[in-house]
Amino acid sequence: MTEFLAFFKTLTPTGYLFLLLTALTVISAMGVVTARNPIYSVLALIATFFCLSGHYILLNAQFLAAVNIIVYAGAIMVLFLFTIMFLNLRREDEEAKTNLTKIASVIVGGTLMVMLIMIFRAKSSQLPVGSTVGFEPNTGMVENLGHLLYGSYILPFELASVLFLIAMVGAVMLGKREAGDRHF
Amino acid sequence: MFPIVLLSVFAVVLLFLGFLKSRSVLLPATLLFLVAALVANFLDWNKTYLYFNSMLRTDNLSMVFTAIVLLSSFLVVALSGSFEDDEAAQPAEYYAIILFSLVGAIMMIGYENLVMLFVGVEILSVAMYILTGSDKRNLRSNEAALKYFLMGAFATGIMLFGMALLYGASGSFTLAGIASYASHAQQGLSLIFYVGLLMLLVGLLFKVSAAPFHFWTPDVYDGAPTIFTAYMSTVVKTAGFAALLHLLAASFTYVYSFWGIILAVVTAITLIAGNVTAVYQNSFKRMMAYSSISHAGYLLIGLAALSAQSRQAIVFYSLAYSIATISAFGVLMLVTRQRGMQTLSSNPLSNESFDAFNGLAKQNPLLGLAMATSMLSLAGIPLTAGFWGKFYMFSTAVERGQIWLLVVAVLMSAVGIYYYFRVIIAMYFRDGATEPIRISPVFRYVLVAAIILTIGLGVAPGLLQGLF
Amino acid sequence: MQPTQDVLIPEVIQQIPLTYYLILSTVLFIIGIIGVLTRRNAIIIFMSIELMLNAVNLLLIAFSSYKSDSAGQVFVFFIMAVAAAEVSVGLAIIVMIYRNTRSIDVGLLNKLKW
Amino acid sequence: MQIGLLCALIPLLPLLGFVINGVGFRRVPTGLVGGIATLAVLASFLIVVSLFMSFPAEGGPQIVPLFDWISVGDLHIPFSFQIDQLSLLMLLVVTGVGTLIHLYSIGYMHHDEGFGKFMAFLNLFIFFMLLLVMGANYVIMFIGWEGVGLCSYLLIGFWNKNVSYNNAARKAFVMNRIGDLGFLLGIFTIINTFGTVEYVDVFKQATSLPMGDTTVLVIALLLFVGAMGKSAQVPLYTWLPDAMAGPTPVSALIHAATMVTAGIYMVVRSNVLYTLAPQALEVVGIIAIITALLAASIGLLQNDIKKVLAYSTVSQLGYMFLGLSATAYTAGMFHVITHAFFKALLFLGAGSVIHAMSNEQDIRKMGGLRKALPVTFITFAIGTWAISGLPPFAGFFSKDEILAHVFEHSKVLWALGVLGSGLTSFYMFRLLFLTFFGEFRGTAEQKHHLHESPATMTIPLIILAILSAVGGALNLPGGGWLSHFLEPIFEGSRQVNPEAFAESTIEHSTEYVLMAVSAGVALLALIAAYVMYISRKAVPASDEADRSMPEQVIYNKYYVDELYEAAIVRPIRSMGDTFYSFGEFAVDGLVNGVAWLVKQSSAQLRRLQSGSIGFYVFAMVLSIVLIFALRFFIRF
Repeated sequence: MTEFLAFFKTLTPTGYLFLLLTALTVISAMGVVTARNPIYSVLALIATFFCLSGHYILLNAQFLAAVNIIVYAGAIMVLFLFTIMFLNLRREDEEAKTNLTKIASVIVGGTLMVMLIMIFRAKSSQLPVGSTVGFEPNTGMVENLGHLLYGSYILPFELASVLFLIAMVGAVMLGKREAGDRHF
Repeated sequence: MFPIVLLSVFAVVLLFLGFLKSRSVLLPATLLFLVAALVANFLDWNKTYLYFNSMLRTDNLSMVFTAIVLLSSFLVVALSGSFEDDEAAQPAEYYAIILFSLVGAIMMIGYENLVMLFVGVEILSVAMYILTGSDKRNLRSNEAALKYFLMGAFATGIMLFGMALLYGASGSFTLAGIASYASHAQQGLSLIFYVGLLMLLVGLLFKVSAAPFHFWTPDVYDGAPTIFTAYMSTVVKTAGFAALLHLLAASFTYVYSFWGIILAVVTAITLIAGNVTAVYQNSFKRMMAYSSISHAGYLLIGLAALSAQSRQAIVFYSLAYSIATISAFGVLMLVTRQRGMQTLSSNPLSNESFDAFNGLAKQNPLLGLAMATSMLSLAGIPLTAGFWGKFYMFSTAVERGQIWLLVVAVLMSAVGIYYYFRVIIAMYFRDGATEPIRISPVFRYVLVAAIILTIGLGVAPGLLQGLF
Repeated sequence: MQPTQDVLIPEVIQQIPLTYYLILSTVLFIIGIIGVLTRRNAIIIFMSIELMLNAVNLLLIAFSSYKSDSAGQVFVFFIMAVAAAEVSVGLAIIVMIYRNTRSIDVGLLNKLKW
Repeated sequence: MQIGLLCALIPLLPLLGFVINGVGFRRVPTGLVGGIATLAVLASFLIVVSLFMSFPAEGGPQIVPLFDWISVGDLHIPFSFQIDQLSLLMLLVVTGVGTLIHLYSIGYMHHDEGFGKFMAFLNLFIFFMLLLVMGANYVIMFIGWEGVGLCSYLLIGFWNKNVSYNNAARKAFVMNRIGDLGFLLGIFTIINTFGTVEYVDVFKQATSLPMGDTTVLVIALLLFVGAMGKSAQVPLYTWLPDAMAGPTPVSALIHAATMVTAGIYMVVRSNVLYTLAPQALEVVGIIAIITALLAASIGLLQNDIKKVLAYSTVSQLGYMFLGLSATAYTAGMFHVITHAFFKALLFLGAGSVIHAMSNEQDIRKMGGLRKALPVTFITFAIGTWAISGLPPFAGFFSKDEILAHVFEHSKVLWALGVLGSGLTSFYMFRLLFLTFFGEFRGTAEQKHHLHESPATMTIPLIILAILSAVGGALNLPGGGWLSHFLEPIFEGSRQVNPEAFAESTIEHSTEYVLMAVSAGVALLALIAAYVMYISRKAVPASDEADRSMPEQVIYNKYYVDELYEAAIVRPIRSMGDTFYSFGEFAVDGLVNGVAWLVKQSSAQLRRLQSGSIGFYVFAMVLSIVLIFALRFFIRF
């Protein structure tokens, strides 16, 4: 405990910001899985993404922070929101899983979490921290990433377009209303 | 590399062909494209290349796997003629998605970087989610698609967590980088590395439906349209095993002592779960789903033993398994359609049960022979390709000294014979009032080719060995 | 620790051990898993999976920043791209099911069993 | 002429016959079908004879590599045939007896609508049997082994309209599978131990191992499990009597002369391994004597003419293994050969009777057939005489040689063996008397139809009868031709255990006494059968009569010999009944029990597949937790 307090004292405002963001992230993440109303879940997820973007900024990954907001919070979550609105899922129903299964799930998930944390905290899993000498602060800058993406990673980058084509064809094929189908 | 380019272009072309009024060009065009890709595949024969900053590797092993995948999809596509009669079907989209998904499969076969593996797995999986749900008005197909999608996405999450941890520990996404980190296993690796390894393994084991991560398989295979079940159970499985084999052989051989026993136990559980559960099934299609789990188990033997022969064993086994499975599903499709027309029953369950095969061999000797050959091959009876597949697999286990696993596998293959022979008994020894089923010429060629390949590889298994 | 010797290194990296990020993303990941396990609404399950993916993203960015190696961040791009594709297909499937059954409760989907 | 080509032709000719008849069985005219099939096997036989003639007397094995087959890592398996004394003998038997039975089938089956299919399957069977015998390594043997099993399955279920036929076929298949598993595991253990499956290399390496090596013991036992299945030893014997549901030529060819002796062939082939593992031989001996006695006592009371012969086959197979267990490999092989002659003869004779009786198989409805079927009667009588071990026919010499070696090995086993020989004699003569002597007991219509079979059926009978009569000359006591001929085969065994192959220690006088004893017992049994079924004209009770009151029938008809009844008939009957029920219920029960267990666990296991995504994901996460716990937290 005293160790922890000592650690607390060494922190600068950035450190406190990290702790605050962490707390916010975990709380909003829990909001996602516990909210009764799907709309609240979506909103909590968006909040989580914002917190995560904050973390990215702290980690000097500004470009990804921006992309995270634009792609995830902006595009993907809007899609979720649209679907929920269209399907009219505001009712707080159909959550009839028995408490037993819920408790069992939480216990198993919790066990996994405790195990993982114990493993990660163990001495033998510590990674050598990169020396400060060769540190490259521009790692997360768009210029750096762009070079890498269009250099070494050009092949997967191009092939990701195949994935988008599949997704596009598939989403249209599955989501299209056939003659005689209901609208929603 | 060439097949990837060709397939991507061809798939787009196919989408445009879909605008044409006539649907009848689609099937020949797709078959032509697949043959072209197959030919292009062998352009690099006997050369080893690393393309695009070591993203993709082509060597003889990867080309053989690619050829198996392309051959399987050729056979499956050839059997898919029924789309022409079906109003609701959208063959252009189906074929395009199949060709696109083959790009993913080839990425999984030839990847040298985890990014490629990840994108490849996703291309293949997303395509499969779509194809599973392609029978849009059928509730069973819908349910299968949702199950497959949710569980597949979950498994992807686990796989990604593993990749991230591996990156964290080794500082690299390339297989070579991970291998060079793992080669210091004597000095002790970070536990993070091991956690990452396990999670990545779990993610991939899910994709090849190894127990206890197999639960999605029976439901999805059962609910998906039969033609796509045939595709999933062959192409996806082959690609998955190629990916696992390459991953374990290239990166993780140094830490075999860590994962070897886990994989061996998973193998045993898979064998037992697949074979034993298949015994009680009444639906042929569902039986085939469990049988595909059990065959994943046999294939895993080669991975759990990871020896010099594993490559050869897995190549041979996947080829034998793919051919037999496709022809079995092909016969099933014909029978189901025929019975469906005769009885006018809308209940698909009764059309896919074992009883649907009663007396088949008397009216349709070719169908009976094709089905019997593939069942014998799946059961591993000598002089069929399946026997040698099992033989190779078992000898890898022997070489590793995993005798207990061998005993389990041999016992379970005996259980397997029970349910495979149910079909043969139904076809040859039961009476069923049926008129002959009309077989289109393409179907006939495919079935005959499958019979010849199965028996040919069973008589002279050395033929394939000359290839690499 | 001497915080200001090399101003180019982000403060967080100087002050917070990498393990904390590991733990944070593990916690997020597990919350996602528990969400998948406990919820029956397909969309919420799907969102929990998105949460898992974001935990991975955080982990990758943390590793990448601490090692000052850009590859991890490039990987995050790919995860985002794939997630976007997956979402479009997944939501299409969910819409399709909703059309047929008027429900997206996965507990009601048990025609395929045994 | 090239030996390689000749060897390849031997199995290829029957295969060709199969292809012609099998592919075109709707188009080949019925008249040609039988000719093609028989000629194919006959040609093989002639090639075998020419090979046999040119084979050097003291020659070592000739390996005929055909092509490189497979190589898995360090393991190379060529596709090659091995021609040596042992395989030549087996080839002669298989193709020789095979030809006769093909010929016979033309007469027996040509009315059947599936005649072409039938002949095609027979040819296929011969092909696989030849592979089994000629292969130069265990893998080829295994392929032949599985192949003959498959053909046997197809042929038992040939008249597949009847449900019980199907069940019989399935039972045969399941039991054989159990054996095959043992064989397969044995092969893999051989690969693991010796790194090769070639006979020559395996045995060369094995000779350098010490006696009683554990690995060799395991291999020998596993291989013997395979032999138990194929050669119908306790407890895997119940399929053989059931297999009689197939057409009679099939019973003669597969279930008497050739396939069921594959187990003996395998043990003789692997004699070095067995000599190295005396414990394995002891196990073989115990199982063999149990089988011989059990089957013989069941045979006492069977009323189906083919079932009697089937149990007798099981019992004779037991004798062969008994010989092997006393390292009398030559004697075992000798009995295989003579048994092939007389048992094929008996089955074909039985087929001829059934043919004449319009498919009646119950001996209670026969009787007095010797006048109507003279050729069948004489040949059948010779066969009976031979199998009973009465001089001077073949069975006497072969059985006697086995018993002499067993005597040297263990007096108890010898005594039991002699007892079994008496039982054999009794039930065989019972069969003979009930069928061919006395009054005809069938319907008038059947009586009207009685006729001698056509020449295609009687010629094989006559040839086999001659062979059964003079077959003993192959290996007369005191070092006959066969034991000299086979000597090179056992060179390896002699090296590892010279004592077992030392000159016989029994004196000639003792040997003659032994012969006299066994012949005497058989003769006594003959007389007992004669008294019971000719003098007293006893006819076994019909199934409908109450089994607990069997004496009633005899009681009402004759002057009562209560003593005789109580002392002999009843104990024998109850013994037979007990053993029969042991076989039917205990063994089958065990097999069915295992099947039931698998099915039940299947029913339970599939409940896990609950259809709920939540559960599936839960199972996944739980497994991950377990794996992590095992790998990181629990040390063991």
